[in-house]
Amino acid sequence: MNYLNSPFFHTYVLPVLYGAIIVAVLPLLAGYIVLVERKVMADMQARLGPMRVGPHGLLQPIADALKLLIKEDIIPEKADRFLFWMAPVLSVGMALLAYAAIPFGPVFQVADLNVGLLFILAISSLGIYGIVLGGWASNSHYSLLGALRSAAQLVSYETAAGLGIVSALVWAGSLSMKAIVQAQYDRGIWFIAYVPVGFFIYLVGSIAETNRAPFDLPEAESELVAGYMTEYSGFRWALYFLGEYANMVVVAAVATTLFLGGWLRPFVRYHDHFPGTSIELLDILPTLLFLGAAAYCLRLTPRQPVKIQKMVMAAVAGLCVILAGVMLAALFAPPGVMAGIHGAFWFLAKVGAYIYAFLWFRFTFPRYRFDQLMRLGWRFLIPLALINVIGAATAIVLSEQWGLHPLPAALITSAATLGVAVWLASDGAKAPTTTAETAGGGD
Amino acid sequence: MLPIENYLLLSLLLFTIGVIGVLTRRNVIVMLMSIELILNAVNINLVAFSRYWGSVDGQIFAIFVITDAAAEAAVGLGIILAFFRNRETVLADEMDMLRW
Amino acid sequence: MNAPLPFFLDHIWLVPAFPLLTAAVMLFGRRLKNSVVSVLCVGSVCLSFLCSAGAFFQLLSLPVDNRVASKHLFDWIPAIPYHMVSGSLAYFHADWGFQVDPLSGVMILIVTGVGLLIHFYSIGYMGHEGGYYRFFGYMNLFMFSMLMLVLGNNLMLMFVGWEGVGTCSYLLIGFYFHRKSASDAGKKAFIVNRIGDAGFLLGIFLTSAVLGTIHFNEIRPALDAGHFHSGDPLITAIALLFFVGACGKSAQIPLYVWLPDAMEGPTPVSALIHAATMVTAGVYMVTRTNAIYQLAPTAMAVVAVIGAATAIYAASMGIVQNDIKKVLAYSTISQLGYMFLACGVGAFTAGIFHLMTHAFFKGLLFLAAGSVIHALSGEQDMRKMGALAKKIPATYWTMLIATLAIAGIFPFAGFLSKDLILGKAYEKDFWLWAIGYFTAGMTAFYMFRLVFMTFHGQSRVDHEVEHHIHESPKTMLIPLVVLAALSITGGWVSWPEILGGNSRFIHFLEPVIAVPHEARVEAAKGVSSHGGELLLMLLSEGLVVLGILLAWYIYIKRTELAEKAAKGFGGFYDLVFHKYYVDELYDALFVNRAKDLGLALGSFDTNVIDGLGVNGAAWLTRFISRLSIWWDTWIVDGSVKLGARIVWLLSYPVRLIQDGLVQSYMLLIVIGLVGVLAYYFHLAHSAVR
Amino acid sequence: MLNAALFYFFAALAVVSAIAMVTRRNIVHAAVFLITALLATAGIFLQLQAQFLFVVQIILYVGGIMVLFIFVIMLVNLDVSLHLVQFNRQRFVAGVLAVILGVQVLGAFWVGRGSLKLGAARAMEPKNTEAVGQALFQQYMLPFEIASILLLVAMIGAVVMAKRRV
Repeated sequence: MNYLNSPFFHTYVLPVLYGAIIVAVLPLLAGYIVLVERKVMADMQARLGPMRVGPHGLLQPIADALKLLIKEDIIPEKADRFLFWMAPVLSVGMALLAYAAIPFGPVFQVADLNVGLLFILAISSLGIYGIVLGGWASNSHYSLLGALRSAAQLVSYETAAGLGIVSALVWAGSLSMKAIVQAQYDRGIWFIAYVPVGFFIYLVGSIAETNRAPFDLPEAESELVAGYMTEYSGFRWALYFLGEYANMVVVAAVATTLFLGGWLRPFVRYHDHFPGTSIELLDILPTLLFLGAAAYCLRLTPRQPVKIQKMVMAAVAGLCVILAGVMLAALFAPPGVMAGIHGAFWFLAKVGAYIYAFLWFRFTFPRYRFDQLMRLGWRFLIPLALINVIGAATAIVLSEQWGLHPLPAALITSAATLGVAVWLASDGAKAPTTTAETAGGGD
Repeated sequence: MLPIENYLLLSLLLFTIGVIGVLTRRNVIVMLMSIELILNAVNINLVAFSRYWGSVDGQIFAIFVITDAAAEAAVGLGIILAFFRNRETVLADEMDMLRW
Repeated sequence: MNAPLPFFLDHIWLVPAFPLLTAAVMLFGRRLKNSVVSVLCVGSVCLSFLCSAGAFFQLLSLPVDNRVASKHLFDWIPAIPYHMVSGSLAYFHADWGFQVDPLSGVMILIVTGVGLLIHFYSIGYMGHEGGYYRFFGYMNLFMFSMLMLVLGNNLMLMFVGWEGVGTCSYLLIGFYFHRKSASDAGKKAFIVNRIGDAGFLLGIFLTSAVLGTIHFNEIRPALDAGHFHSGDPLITAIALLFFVGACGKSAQIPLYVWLPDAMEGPTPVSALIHAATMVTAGVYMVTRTNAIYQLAPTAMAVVAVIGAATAIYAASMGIVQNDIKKVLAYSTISQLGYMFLACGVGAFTAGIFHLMTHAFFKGLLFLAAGSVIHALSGEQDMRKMGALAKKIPATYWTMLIATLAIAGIFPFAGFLSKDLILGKAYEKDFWLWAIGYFTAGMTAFYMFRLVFMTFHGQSRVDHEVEHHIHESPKTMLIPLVVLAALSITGGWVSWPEILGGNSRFIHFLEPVIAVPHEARVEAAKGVSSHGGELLLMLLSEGLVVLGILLAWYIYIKRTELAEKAAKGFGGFYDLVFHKYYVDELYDALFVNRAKDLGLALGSFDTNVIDGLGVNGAAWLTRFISRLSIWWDTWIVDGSVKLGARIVWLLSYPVRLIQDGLVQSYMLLIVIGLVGVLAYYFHLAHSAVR
Repeated sequence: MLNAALFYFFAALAVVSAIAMVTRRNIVHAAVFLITALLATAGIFLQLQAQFLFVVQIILYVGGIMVLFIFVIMLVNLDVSLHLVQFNRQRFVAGVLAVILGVQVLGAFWVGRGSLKLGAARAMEPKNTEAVGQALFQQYMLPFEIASILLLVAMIGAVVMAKRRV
């Protein structure tokens, strides 16, 4: 117990431990995100989705991972072996490296850099190399074009997303992730309320950065087979896949931290306690959620056609009950532990919601044309983001210099920014599509 | 704390390598990259001195140098693109249209 | 003549002006319709005829002792000082001036009158020919030139007209230039005339050299002032040279050869130029310069002999010709011989008189012959004619009248003029008279031979020609009638005293003739022997009738006799028939020699002038240019290039630096940097020490 | 101790990859090695406690400029260029001269070794980013603006240059 408080433990052991956990869990997480994606897609398309492997295809990710791992590893003859080998590793490595600065909770963070946010941006910007070099190394026209497209796309939307982030940063006043969340705690409100436009910009930008529909030009099957991944197969392809989903988690985490209040639970300033205890009322929420889930599963159990499925469904219900128990038990643990567990829960919940939005968009919107993509990025998002930053700064000046309450000030500026957005949209609609040539000179 | 000579030597090495690259490589893009390397060497010096003087001015200048590098890269690469479009080459010793 | 001249004399220049004007217009005649052309040209000639008539009658109105109207238009050659033979200074000057005196007055009347008739005739005759405007343009130009010749008051102006008529004659003989014979004939006429013109020109020069003037009205005073005695060699030379010119123009031996060929031209041309007017220019010129001739008895003798010889010679050839126009041509030559005979015996007035009557009847003969040819649609050979009297009566009667006139039947015009000449000749020399007398008989013979072969006997006309024989149109007949009347009455203007007349025409011309003293004595003596003169007339009449009867006997009564006669004469016939081979002789003597000379000159030109001179010069130039090219290339340019090369070489190291490669420039920068640092170390080292 | 280890690690990485960058035949490899060198430089910045500059180095240099480089390389890359001679005629002279230059600078260090009396490095204040921001927006405002104008001009120039029909 003494050892747990020693600085050596906090400085060297814990980060390594957290890192190990992340590296171990992330592939599983990515696999289940894929499963969820397929399920959600099936649901939205009135299908069932994977049902064979395990009940409701719960074991599908495992099977896919096994298949990919044992598949033959093909390297094209004319490929640049060194880079061909390096590219996927780079993309995955950079994605994983970004997790170092992500606070999954008040304690669950590898390293709290005082430039954490910029660090994450920098690392994720390095992710481009994974794509570009891989596309070039595989020495194929499809790959190269995909790579060039993604390079142009990423460079363009990084700017927009970064400016969207800045608008939140000016409210946070720090680059350290912890400090940002702390700032939201202090203000008692999520920054999405202050800079909704910035959140929207970051949302779009992050979708584009992760090459997800409707911005999945680099791997547009109908045009480029599979884009930069055309020549990849088996394990390397799995690495790319892993990197992509890891990136999704990263951008989701950044959005959560900046706009959605990080690990904070809703209504953090509401401090009523259960009578006689030091337990706040709202801290019961996770337990209730898990219990509800368990009840839902139990209700589904009898409808399962096969016996084994009944059993598995029951098992899931049991798992939910166990988790509910954990949440409940946490309430009685020492505050650090409790905050860690609950924070992780809320954080992951918000990340899940954000990723769900990603899936939602993917199944809702048709794919953009490249010049439309570029026009949107350069002629709509970036100017709007600049205006938005100015608006946020104006709001801060209003609130801090002139004593106006921050919320109305932010709302006013946001409204003004939205007006600008409307004007820009109409203008961008009219404008000729020459920007694509300039920015995406690749194709 | 490390003596500053280490940083100076490092930057000197990088600088020399960069100079060699600029002077000897035929590929214009490699020349530009070597120039970037030289600027980096300079940056190392600046940051090291700012560290040792305990003031951020050196870093400011490093930032300006990076800005300059960005501008130089953008324009230089644009020129290379235009030239390649017209001459189908990126070799420096084939760009001798300014001769006499 | 300080008294103001009457209008027509004062504006005598109008007479040649009208034809000149229309000739100039005819340059653009291709655009004009034939009717317009006829109206213009004939009208202009008609106007000039009226003017000349007016001028003539105003001349008659002048006092007899001073019937000379000189009109000075403008100076041509102002005054060129030179030394005469006699050594004294003189000024050669010629001007455009016209002199109207009885001689030129008569001449312009003849020229414009006959010319007018022939123009009128040409309207019908040339109506179907191409180049209508061209023909009339030439004709008008000829009228102008002839009038200049006649009216000119000095030899130079006369020479202008002289050459002008020669040119027009050439142009009109070669009117059918697409026929080689026509163009050859034109050239022949032109060249032969050149010989005579050369003589004439020399004569003009010699005149100005000897007399110091070329104006007619100054010649006689100059002669008187020069105290030239008769037979002066210089004067004789002048006279002979003039006569050479006259021979050329008037077709006398030995220069007659061009006239028969000149018949290639259209018939009106033959009538106007080669019968009536131009060929008589020689006679006119001799008459105009009679003052000189009368001081040169030798020349006069030469003129007389040549005239007589030409007369009988041409007549002999006329007998055997079968081409109707050729016959007329030889008769023209022989008549011209008569005129020169007259001049040669001093009867200049008789010559002019015969000139006038000859103009009438010979013009008429030609026009009638033209009418015949026209009727026979181009046939000229008399052997293909005959028995045309009924078919074309008007032509026949007019032709008969003209034939009677030329044959010299009393009282036609020809009789009076010819007997006047014969009389004068008899006064001069018996043999000359004998030749003329015999010639008159031959004339009658061959002229009636022509008439009989053409109009009587049985027809020998080709059948396709036979059935469209037709009388000529009015425009052709009217001139015939008018000329016929003139042929009858033209001679009456000088009815001889012996027949109770007063030869007014002769006396009218007297003032022009310088009558030397002895001649006047002769005249007084000649008046005494009227009986002799009358006898001469009767003799010639008898001979003429004999000739006519002979012709009738041979060509009507017993046609076969013609061939017999030809056989009988044999070689002589051939000789005459081939015109004594004179053309061949001339060819052998002169033409081919001239050709050889031409070839020789041509080869000289080719080989020496072109070959040696021009090509040699060209070769030399090329050679020199080669040299200068070598010089330019190797010395001039070479030096320049050498300088450039030197600069190039010297600039080599600099150029090594300036290779345009950015990296080498960087290298230079680095070198400079290293150098600077080295210098810095040097400083530091020295500072330490 | 750890500090020194980090420095030597990064320095070695930087120098090695720099040499590789200059010598590689394949341009893309050269670019990759340059990226490595830049990352190593960034590490050295971090080791010098210039966190902001560390991030800026990565974002701007690695994430921006080098992406642009690779972009252009892929646009103009010619396979034939792989088989060409990679060094120009003056390589030996130039190399020797560059080395001489380096040696001279080294000599300069040696000559001025006495004048460099820095002693131990003073501790930077922890809030490096704020400090940089303060300096940038107060003391170095004008240069900052000039730099922004420079960037604007460079952007316009690059666009004009890279347009299809110049």
